[in-house]
Amino acid sequence: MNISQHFPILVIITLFTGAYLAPLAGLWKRKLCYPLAVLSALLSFLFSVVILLSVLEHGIIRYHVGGWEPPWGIELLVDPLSAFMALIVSFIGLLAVVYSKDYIAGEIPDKKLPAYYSLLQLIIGGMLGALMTGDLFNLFVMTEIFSISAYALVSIAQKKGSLIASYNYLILASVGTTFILFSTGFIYMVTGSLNMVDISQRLSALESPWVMYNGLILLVIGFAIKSALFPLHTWLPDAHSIAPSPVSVLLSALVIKVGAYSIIRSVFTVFGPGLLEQSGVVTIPVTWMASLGILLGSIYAITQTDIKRMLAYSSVAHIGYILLGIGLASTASMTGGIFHILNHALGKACLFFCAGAVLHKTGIRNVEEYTGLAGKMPITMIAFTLAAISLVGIPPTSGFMSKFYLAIGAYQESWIFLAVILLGSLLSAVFYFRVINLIYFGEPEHKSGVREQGAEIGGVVHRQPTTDNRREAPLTMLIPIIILALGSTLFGILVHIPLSVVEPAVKLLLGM
Amino acid sequence: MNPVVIRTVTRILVPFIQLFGFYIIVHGPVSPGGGFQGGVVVGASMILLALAYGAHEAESKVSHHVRIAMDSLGSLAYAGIGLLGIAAGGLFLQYNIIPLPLPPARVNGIMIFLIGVAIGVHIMALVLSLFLHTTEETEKDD
Amino acid sequence: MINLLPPNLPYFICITLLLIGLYTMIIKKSLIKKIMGLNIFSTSVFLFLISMAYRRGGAPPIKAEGVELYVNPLPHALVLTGIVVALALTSFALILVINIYKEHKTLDSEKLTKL
Amino acid sequence: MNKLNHLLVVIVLLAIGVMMSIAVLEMPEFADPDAPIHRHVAPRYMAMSYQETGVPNMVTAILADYRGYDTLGELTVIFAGGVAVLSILGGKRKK
Repeated sequence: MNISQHFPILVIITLFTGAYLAPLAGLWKRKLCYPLAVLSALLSFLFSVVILLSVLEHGIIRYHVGGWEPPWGIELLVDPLSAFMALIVSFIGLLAVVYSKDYIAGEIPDKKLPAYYSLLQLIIGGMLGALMTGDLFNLFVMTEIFSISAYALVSIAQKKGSLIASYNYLILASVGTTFILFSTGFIYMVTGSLNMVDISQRLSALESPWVMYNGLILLVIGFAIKSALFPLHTWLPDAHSIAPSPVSVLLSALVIKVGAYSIIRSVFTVFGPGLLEQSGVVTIPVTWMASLGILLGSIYAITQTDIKRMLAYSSVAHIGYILLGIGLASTASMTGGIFHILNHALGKACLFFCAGAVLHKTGIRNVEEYTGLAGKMPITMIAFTLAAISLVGIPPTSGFMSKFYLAIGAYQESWIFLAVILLGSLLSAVFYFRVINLIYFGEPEHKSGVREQGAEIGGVVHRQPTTDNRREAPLTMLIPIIILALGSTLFGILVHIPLSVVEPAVKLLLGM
Repeated sequence: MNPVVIRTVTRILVPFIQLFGFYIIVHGPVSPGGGFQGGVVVGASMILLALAYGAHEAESKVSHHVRIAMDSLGSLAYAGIGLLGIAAGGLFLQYNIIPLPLPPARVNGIMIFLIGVAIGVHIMALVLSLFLHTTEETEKDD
Repeated sequence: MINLLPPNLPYFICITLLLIGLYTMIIKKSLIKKIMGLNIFSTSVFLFLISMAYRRGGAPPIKAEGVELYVNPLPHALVLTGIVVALALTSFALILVINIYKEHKTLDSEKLTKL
Repeated sequence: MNKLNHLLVVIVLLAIGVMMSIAVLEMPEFADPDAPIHRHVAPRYMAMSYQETGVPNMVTAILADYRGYDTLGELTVIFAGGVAVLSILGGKRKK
């Protein structure tokens, strides 16, 4: 019996075990927490690479936990989409853990380190669990794991306002999770099953559609709150901007994507390709809300002066692109939407890492003070520029490719969505190029006074400005930045690599 | 108010509550109950102790470090039992493949029992932790 | 008398509870009341799951001699999980509220958003 | 919260309530022994759980064996809750 058969579960259990060990290690030696966390994140990253390769080679993996066959036990279901997402999650999770070492030392007291690393592993493990599972109730449990860790991580640094941000996030998101549980109840009521594949078979045999619609609507509302779909995004800007930067990366690049993934799962797997016409009940509103989110998220982002808030609002817009692609439910738009999950994850993670590096080194949060940073932190700023260009969607980068597919899909449906995508890109160009312009061509003036003020925004004076000007962030922070910036550029040229995963995933989802 | 009555009653009651909690944990497989419920009952008995005698009394019985260790070890034990299934050549959390000299259903029963105990250990430490930390926070404020 | 009631009355009660909980969470300003609303809300879901498990003439789901018909045990297991999840959420929310009160000396959500 | 917002919230909530009520009217009757939930997955637990797991309490059998992975997740949720509480408390700053 081959050990690689167990990787779908080990990828999750490794992180959970690491999380259980972290407080224990913290009792003995606090320094041990970091290497342990890196080790478990690295292991789960390697596992997910193997999973992706074997899924592409042998097709869908099904793992029956406990040896009980599906409708009775819990089944892990790994198809190309979940393997693709799992690779993104474990990779960026690994980078965030690596990045944490130097960054977090200045943010939170030493005493909290075990709790921090434990929660970090729980959030990644919970997301991986939510991606791998093929059981509706298990999806709820895993969603709850990464949500609770997310609430705690938002407030861990105890800056001014972080507790309230965490509270608001908790209240709104737990409405979402409770809706998910309620809809699980509805679906269980009429099908008698909790396994996704089994449900989809039994639902298509159902005569009365109302229970099904109700279940679908509640499920999608629940996950829409998790993924910050436009009118339900109110928790996002505060939570994402106040959290420590590695956590912002996890929240902005991954957690909302897992919400979007769960929407895909509920529409296309739980309700199945057979009911695709009827799932217009949710996909049409989702499409329109996503379009609104693209425009309004970008407009809000333009008005922000805090860099992390700006990035957070930009996430609202980008989740709009992803859900627009999913809502249109054609081959091209789905390809674009799922490909955009990768691009936004790489780009937004890189931007948040860069913002964190700047915050760590100089204490600057305000966009206006980015003037002339190119001279001081050249590598970070080049990475920032590359990632921003990718998110705007300018040709050589990977962001262009996904928006290209999205635009094709949108054009097939209606010119309105095409206009929304183009306008959204234009608006995002406005605020990203403003920052880039300041970085490279801004006049460095009235430095010290404004800088103190900028450091005050986060509630704590972050770090006194260093006297030597040419200083990059430490290596543990620089390496993730460089990797991500290269990734978001190279995948635009080597576009066939991600597409070789995305295309089979889309085919499978649309039942072709 | 004179706490003598409360303290005396507490001193008499706590052992019985704990006994009942352990009963619920170990009888989980055959009667209503299980690790969660029993763990909460045992934790509640320690909370009663803290209410009557002050937080330091409960703290001295089960210190912060012990609670964290119980939390972690309880969870680790569960994951470890799951991994036993893989080690024995089966699937994660597959009990009946674990090589014990007993019929498979008995092995399942034993593992379910062990899991109940692991959960119980975890929960009793956690409930007490939640209570003590909350009160500690509010006391500091005064 | 009992026949006049709609057959799915327990489910309607759950929905009413759910609406009450949601209303409390959205409208009430006190942070503590919002947590109470959350608990009412999640309890309504547990009630829903438990009531769907019942079947006429079903015995409690513990194996006994000569009993063939039990109520459905699966929702009970789900509800146990759900309750524990709600416990974790509530405890964390309460700790947050304690800390918010210590920092801002108020629990009014409208005053807190102005800060 | 002004009047208009209040009204909006009530309307949205009523819409959710009406939607759910329609669904409930179409659901199998309460306590109906022939409802899908009593016919599809559950019978196996009732008939076989004692032979398969050696535990008379079916809820425990489901919790710890058939759906043991859920329970591991549940334990992890409460573990996360405990660590979350610790993370707020440890090393707070003094004013």
